[in-house]
Amino acid sequence: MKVTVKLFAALREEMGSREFEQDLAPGSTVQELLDWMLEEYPALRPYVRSLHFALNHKYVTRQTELHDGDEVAFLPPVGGG
Amino acid sequence: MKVTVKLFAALREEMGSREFEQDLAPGSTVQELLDWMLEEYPALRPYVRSLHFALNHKYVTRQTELHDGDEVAFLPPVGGG
Amino acid sequence: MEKKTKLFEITDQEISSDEVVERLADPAIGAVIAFVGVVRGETDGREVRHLEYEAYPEMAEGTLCQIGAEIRERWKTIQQVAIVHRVGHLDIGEISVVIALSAAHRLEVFDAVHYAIDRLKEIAPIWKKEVWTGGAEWRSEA
Amino acid sequence: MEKKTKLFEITDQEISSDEVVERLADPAIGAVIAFVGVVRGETDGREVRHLEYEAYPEMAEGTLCQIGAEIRERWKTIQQVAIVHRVGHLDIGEISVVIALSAAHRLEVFDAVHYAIDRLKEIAPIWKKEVWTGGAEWRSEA
Repeated sequence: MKVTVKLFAALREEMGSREFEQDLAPGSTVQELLDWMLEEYPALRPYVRSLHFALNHKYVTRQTELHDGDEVAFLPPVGGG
Repeated sequence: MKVTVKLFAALREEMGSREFEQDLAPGSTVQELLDWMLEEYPALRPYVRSLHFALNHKYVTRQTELHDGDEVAFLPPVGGG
Repeated sequence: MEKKTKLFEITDQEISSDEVVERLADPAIGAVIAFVGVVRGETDGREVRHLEYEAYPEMAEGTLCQIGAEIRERWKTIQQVAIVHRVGHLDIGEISVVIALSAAHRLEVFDAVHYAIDRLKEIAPIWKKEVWTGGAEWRSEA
Repeated sequence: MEKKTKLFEITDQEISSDEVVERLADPAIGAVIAFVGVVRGETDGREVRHLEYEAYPEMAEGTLCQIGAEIRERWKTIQQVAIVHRVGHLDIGEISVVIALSAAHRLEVFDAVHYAIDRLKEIAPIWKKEVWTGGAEWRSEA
């Protein structure tokens, strides 16, 4: 299955991309997506602890299961206002 | 001595005037001015208990002594905002 | 248009909250809170047609300035205070008062603006007359 | 100009507090409180040249709407809530966010707007980058 991963702020700059598509095994969770990305992109490591995650525009936990076509966002600490 | 008396809101409407000049004995207080006006204008009576007073644009008590040329304001309960 | 710089003003002109906020302009400010009083169409279940505000302007601007001084005395982090109150005929939905406060950070601005409104209603020589179909009444919070 | 009616919006255009307050329009309202965030020229003693705000707009508008729902759930007297946040390049003194609340009376609007700002900073997917001479940094309150 395929999911779209969205990146923002410092993370977007670090990765040099706002968005990419990712192939995953069916039943993968947010945590598994993250683990896969950490192997591929070690530069992500310093951000991991402070990340939050959104699935199709709602906050979710790392244990949430993904489905084909999902939009997953990796959200560094927010700071609006 | 002469003072200027200013009236506002319900009191201005009741008295039909925004302002008038009043002759007073030297050393008169706000209370004495008020007493004099009550005799002259009984319509004032219902307002007396709730009035506040300003002398030359500052709140003062009824015991405050007046001087020639002073501007005395009779202030019904305020309600800005 | 002439740039307004008065922080405390009684005016018979329309008020804009943007314009009052601009009066606080200061490159160091970070948080501005603006309380905007809007004329209500209903009080105690009675349909209000319009309001008439009256002030003792020579005194009221000084009173508003005093409220500003009290706030800056009490909350040291408040940088600027502006209070602009309109008088005359006001229709429903029009702005009667704008109170704007600035601070480097947002802590305390809430307490300070609350205090400003309470003091305004308590000591500013400003009166409000509600006009409804068939009658009118001067209102106070006392 | 097209009338804006969105109560929760992420925009790359200039924000006006008057315009956001107008979005609340309702003849029964009496008190509106508007919190206006203004870009500061200085943080921690460092001179900021400008800010860059970034959002996840498809999510952020829903988050702002959720904050509005939380407020109306918690404070029953709050009638309307509008939150408009700007993104993109913002110069010193420009407005980054306007939070406007209306209620028939002014009680509770202070607590409610305070809550709105805290929640905005806590959950809205919006990021702020401070750019100063020779550097830049993404800032959060966490």
